[in-house]
Amino acid sequence: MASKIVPTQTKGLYDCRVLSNDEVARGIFLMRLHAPEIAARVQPGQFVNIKTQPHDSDEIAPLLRRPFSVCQTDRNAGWISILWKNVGPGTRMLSRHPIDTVLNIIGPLGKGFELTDENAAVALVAGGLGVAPMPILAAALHERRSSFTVLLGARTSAELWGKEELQRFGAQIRIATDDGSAGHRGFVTELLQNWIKEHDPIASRVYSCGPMPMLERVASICSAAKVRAEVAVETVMGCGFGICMGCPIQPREGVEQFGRYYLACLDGPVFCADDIRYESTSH
Amino acid sequence: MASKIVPTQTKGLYDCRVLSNDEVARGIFLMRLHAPEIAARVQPGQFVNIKTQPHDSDEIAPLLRRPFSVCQTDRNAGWISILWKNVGPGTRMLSRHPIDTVLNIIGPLGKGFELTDENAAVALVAGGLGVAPMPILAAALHERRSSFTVLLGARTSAELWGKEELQRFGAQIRIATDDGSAGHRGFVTELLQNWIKEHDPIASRVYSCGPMPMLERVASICSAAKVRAEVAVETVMGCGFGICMGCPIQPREGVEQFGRYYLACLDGPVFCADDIRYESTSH
Amino acid sequence: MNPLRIKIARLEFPNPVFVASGTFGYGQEAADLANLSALGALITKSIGAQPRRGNPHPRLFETTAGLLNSIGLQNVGVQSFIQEKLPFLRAQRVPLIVNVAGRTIDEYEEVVTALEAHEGILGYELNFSCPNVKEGGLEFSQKAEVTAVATARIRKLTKRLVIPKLTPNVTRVSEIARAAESEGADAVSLINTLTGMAVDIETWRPRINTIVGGYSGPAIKPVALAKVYETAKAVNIPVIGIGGIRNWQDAVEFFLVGASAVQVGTANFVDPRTAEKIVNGLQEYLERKGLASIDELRGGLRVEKRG
Amino acid sequence: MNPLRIKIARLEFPNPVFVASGTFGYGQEAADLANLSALGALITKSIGAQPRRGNPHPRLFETTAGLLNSIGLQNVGVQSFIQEKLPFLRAQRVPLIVNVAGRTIDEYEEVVTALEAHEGILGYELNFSCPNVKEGGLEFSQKAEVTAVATARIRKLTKRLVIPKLTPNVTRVSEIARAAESEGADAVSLINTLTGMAVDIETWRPRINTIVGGYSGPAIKPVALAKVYETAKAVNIPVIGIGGIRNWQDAVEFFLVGASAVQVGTANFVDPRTAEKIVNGLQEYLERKGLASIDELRGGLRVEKRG
Ligand SMILES: Cc1cc2nc3c(=O)[nH]c(=O)nc-3n(C[C@H](O)[C@H](O)[C@H](O)COP(=O)(O)OP(=O)(O)OC[C@H]3O[C@@H](n4cnc5c(N)ncnc54)[C@H](O)[C@@H]3O)c2cc1C
Ligand SMILES: Cc1cc2nc3c(=O)[nH]c(=O)nc-3n(C[C@H](O)[C@H](O)[C@H](O)COP(=O)(O)OP(=O)(O)OC[C@H]3O[C@@H](n4cnc5c(N)ncnc54)[C@H](O)[C@@H]3O)c2cc1C
Ligand SMILES: Cc1cc2nc3c(=O)[nH]c(=O)nc-3n(C[C@H](O)[C@H](O)[C@H](O)COP(=O)(O)O)c2cc1C
Ligand SMILES: Cc1cc2nc3c(=O)[nH]c(=O)nc-3n(C[C@H](O)[C@H](O)[C@H](O)COP(=O)(O)O)c2cc1C
Ligand code: FES
Ligand code: FES
Repeated sequence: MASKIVPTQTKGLYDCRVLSNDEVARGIFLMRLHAPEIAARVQPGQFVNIKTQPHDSDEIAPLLRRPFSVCQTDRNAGWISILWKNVGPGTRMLSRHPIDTVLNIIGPLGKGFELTDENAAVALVAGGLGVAPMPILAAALHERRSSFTVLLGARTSAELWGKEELQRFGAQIRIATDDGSAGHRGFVTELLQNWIKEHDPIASRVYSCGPMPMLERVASICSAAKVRAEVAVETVMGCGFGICMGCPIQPREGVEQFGRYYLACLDGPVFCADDIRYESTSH
Repeated sequence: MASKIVPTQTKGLYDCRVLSNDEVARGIFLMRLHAPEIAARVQPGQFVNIKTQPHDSDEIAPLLRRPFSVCQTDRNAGWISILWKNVGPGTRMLSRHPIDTVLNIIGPLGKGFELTDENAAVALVAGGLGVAPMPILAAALHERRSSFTVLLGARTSAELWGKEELQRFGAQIRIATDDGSAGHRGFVTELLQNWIKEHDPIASRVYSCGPMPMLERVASICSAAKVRAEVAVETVMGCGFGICMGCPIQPREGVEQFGRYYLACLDGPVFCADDIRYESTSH
Repeated sequence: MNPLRIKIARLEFPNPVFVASGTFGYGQEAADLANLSALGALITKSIGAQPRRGNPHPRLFETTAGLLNSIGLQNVGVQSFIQEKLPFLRAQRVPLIVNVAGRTIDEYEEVVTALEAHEGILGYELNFSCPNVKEGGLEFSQKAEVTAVATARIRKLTKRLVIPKLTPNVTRVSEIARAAESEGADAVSLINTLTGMAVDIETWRPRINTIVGGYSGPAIKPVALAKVYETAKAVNIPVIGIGGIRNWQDAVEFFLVGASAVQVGTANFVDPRTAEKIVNGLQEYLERKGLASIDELRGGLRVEKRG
Repeated sequence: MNPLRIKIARLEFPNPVFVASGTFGYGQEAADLANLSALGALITKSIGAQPRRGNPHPRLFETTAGLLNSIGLQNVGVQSFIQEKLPFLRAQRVPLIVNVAGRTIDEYEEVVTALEAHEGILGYELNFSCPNVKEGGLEFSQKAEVTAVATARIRKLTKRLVIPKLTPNVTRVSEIARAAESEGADAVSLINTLTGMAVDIETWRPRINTIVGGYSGPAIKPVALAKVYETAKAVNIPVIGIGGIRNWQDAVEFFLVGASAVQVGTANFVDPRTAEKIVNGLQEYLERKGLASIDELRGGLRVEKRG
């Protein structure tokens, strides 16, 4: 079935103060932002689009905003956090910002994960920075009292983040690293295969975020096992809210989608795993 | 007579560490740079062309270098200083740099003041940031044991800098401010007129730097009084060393200049006051 | 009296700051971020006769101070536009101009004819940067004759504003503009995107799927200003200036070289409130300069030689 | 074997990184900042038949990631070039190409004829962006016929390299390039500057004295790449790519779209060692990619559709 569009009538444009911006794993930073309106409304899997220059800066580059999954939200304290890594000009700009820098943010954006009420067995599968949306998702699952397992993949233990954070929500954690420096030596998708063996497909649900090749693997494993899976994709975005049409995602053959592309920022970033094609989408 | 071109065979391109960058008057900053090769060779009135981004930065804007008069030089300690004011992107960039930032600098550039050996009466006339080249000039005059007077003009006392610095070289200082908050209320050129009355024109010499309209006034006062004067002009520059031809200065009618423009960066920035035309040269 | 009010032909616009086609969707997507009623006009994403899915990924690449795009005119088609998008737009208090795209002149006619039956549309901006199948993919407005014929045929169909939107990828854009003017265009808008490209030096692939694409953003502003200046001197109809406008200062430059109105494009992606901010900035600028209206700014460039 | 060696016609160049006309003076000014012998070739500031004083101030204005200029072909004239500049250049170990400017084809001929009598010049780059007095100021290379005639007449005068330098301000630069090729050009170089402008919104004056001027720098790179790509596909002579090149990565993009050599322009003002740095960067890149020579890079763009 095709993912449906959630009306985005609740998004807004806000100037948000940086509350903290700390390296939480090697090269990986957690930035907390004062954004009460977003914190109150954001759903797991939604993202924010950040102007990486300070709001009062007249620096032109980077020209466009940069999208980041909401990692954590604290409705009462009115903050959200994003987990980011320095890969280019936009994220390098983020690394410049001391506490109290004010950033202009649009959010919450996009369609998040569909949470099950059924007390199904749930696995969260994250590769690399794909762990970013997992804490807010884990918190939501925890609220609904559903127990769940998190499968965390990283290149090496030094680049691993989220274990403690996720355990706070009663998650069982299984870890895989490419170099075996923590947990299973190998791919997180191998952990997924084992996890699926342990559970009844009909009563199981998988949520995943990470690099496209990993998501593709998750999709094929799950569809083979007839397990319902949702994936959060990352693609280049021009606007983040549907006016540039710059973020196409190919529907899988046969998926009824009125012969058009999905737009990652409106129809996604979360899709049913077997609705989309997994071409590389980073520019 | 036409100013002659001094061969610039001694210029170089250097990475220089910022030793200090302090506000020395309201909105006016003095930046000291470790640049032993330049310090050893720079002549009064010469300038340096600075890439305002840190040498290892990949920020594109500002695209071009920005030229600054050398204000002070310490051959032994191997540093030079520039006096600067925030007027746009390039100078705003300078304000970002903490101590130990490394800047790429080309210098020394251009043709400086011609110092007199004759023990003539000398007046240095500076308007606003035109005081920048005066300390290095005063030091040179001091070495030659010539006594001299400095006429300092500023909008207001808060924006006045150089008094103590120049007195160290035995300069007599006279001050003029637009608002009368220090010294004479009015233009520095009025001080010049008085000074000229007190001296024998043939045995007098004037060196001036400041905004074009002020230099124009200095030129007409001096030529009327038959006093030899040199002025340091500030014009927009593309390269600073003669390859872009972007810094034309009009010769005054009648000045033999092979029917071409002067180039401020090669033939100047110091010119004989009556060799050039004083059209506004800031872009 | 509103100093920002302008007229194109007999029609009044509350202010001269429009949002450019393809950079504001169909209005709805930005409605809760920007105040639509603050816009001088909203110009829709190009509409064709049939829905088009557009080009595959990657469609965008950010360059130095610019943006390359190859959306491929993805659009819902004129019928679903009328059913799904027009009602919302009509309900807004914003002057509406529909941008029309086609691969043949017939397609432009088909779209305009369909839209003529419906209220709430002030005019049509004709996207003459589309590849013309009859001319081997040459953009419609790369040839004066084609521009003239296409303009004339649309002119016959409607009393609404007809505004050919011109490509900058020509030797003399003013000649193209004159051809449009001679066939009854009410105004011309320019520039559409410059042809540009970028390459990934690791994969050796083009950065966007169509190899070359449309170049927009601050980097193209100097080119846009020169084209608008050239055109405003050559025609007697209003020229709508487009290209790299991010703030009111940019807009003032376009008015000074002869633009009657401006459009904000790429900047909407960064801040969908850009147009509204420009309107406020223009108001203050006029006051500070003691100008009674935007007309006193238009073409005010001082070109007397100096020095 | 030097992997960066390239050939244009029968002539060898030590590497494919040249410095562009008007951005490196006559070599002497930069000689103590940059290592001239590291350049693939040095192309002089445009030389005319007579000395020209050029345009009054202001000649330069920095825009967002770009530069507007209106130098006005200030130059010493061919005779003083021969007497004052050529001896120094000849003494350097750098391949020398003289860029020739004219207001009429006769002037190009006059300059080339004068230079033919002197050693140490590998070829002539013909600045066909000069306003052609016979064509009402249209740039020579804005018309294919004019480009063909001018190229043919210069070709008759010399066995040295004849390299027409083309303006980007045209509808189809590849057609102009073909016209040059058909009349015996050994190569074409492009792009010269785009036409651009900027306005001071306080004084209402143009930012440069000629109102519109030449736009260069990083901002024009995507346009330059698209023009070089279009041209390299259309002609069989080498294409020398120019436009916004600041580093070796930029240069690699130009080679991948089909350039046989590149020229560094505006970047020289910021760092006169740019060309030398690019040469080193290219060497390392070839090694890292396991490529034996720059030829294996040229035109390597991978255009097969994906997704
Ligand atoms: C919905 C969504 C959620 C995201 N969530 C996060 C997050 O929580 N944490 C995080 O660190 N990043 C996240 N990203 C990716 C993030 O937006 C990019 O890392 C960022 O835009 C890079 O910008 P840059 O200027 O630093 O690097 P660029 O110069 O733009 O790119 C540098 C490198 O990163 C690649 N890249 C650029 N943009 C993307 C992208 N959108 N997706 C994948 N690769 C890209 C480029 O191909 C290039 O190789 C998300 C992207 C999307 C669309
Ligand atoms: C030989 C020489 C010596 C100089 N010495 C000094 C110095 O010692 N201290 C100092 O503060 N400045 C000096 N200047 C001026 C300095 O180069 C400019 O202030 C600087 O380039 C401005 O760059 P920006 O990017 O900050 O401002 P821009 O955005 O480039 O300009 C901001 C404003 O300053 C004006 N401006 C820009 N460049 C110049 C210029 N070259 N001359 C006058 N006005 C200009 C512009 O018209 C604009 O109004 C010197 C200039 C020259 C040519
Ligand atoms: C992503 C994108 C999509 C565009 N789509 C259209 C379009 O559908 N029709 C059209 O006439 N112009 C389209 N344009 C061109 C813009 O309307 C505008 O003419 C151009 O971008 C220059 O303005 P700018 O520099 O302010 O963006 C598009 C531009 C961009 C960046
Ligand atoms: C200040 C300046 C002067 C120039 N003078 C000439 C010239 O005399 N002859 C010429 O053919 N091109 C001239 N050019 C164009 C450059 O050679 C080059 O084609 C153009 O600047 C694009 O390259 P770039 O972006 O690397 O600067 C000049 C460019 C600049 C910026
Ligand atoms: S990012 Fe603009 S439409 Fe999706
Ligand atoms: S600044 Fe380039 S020649 Fe003077």
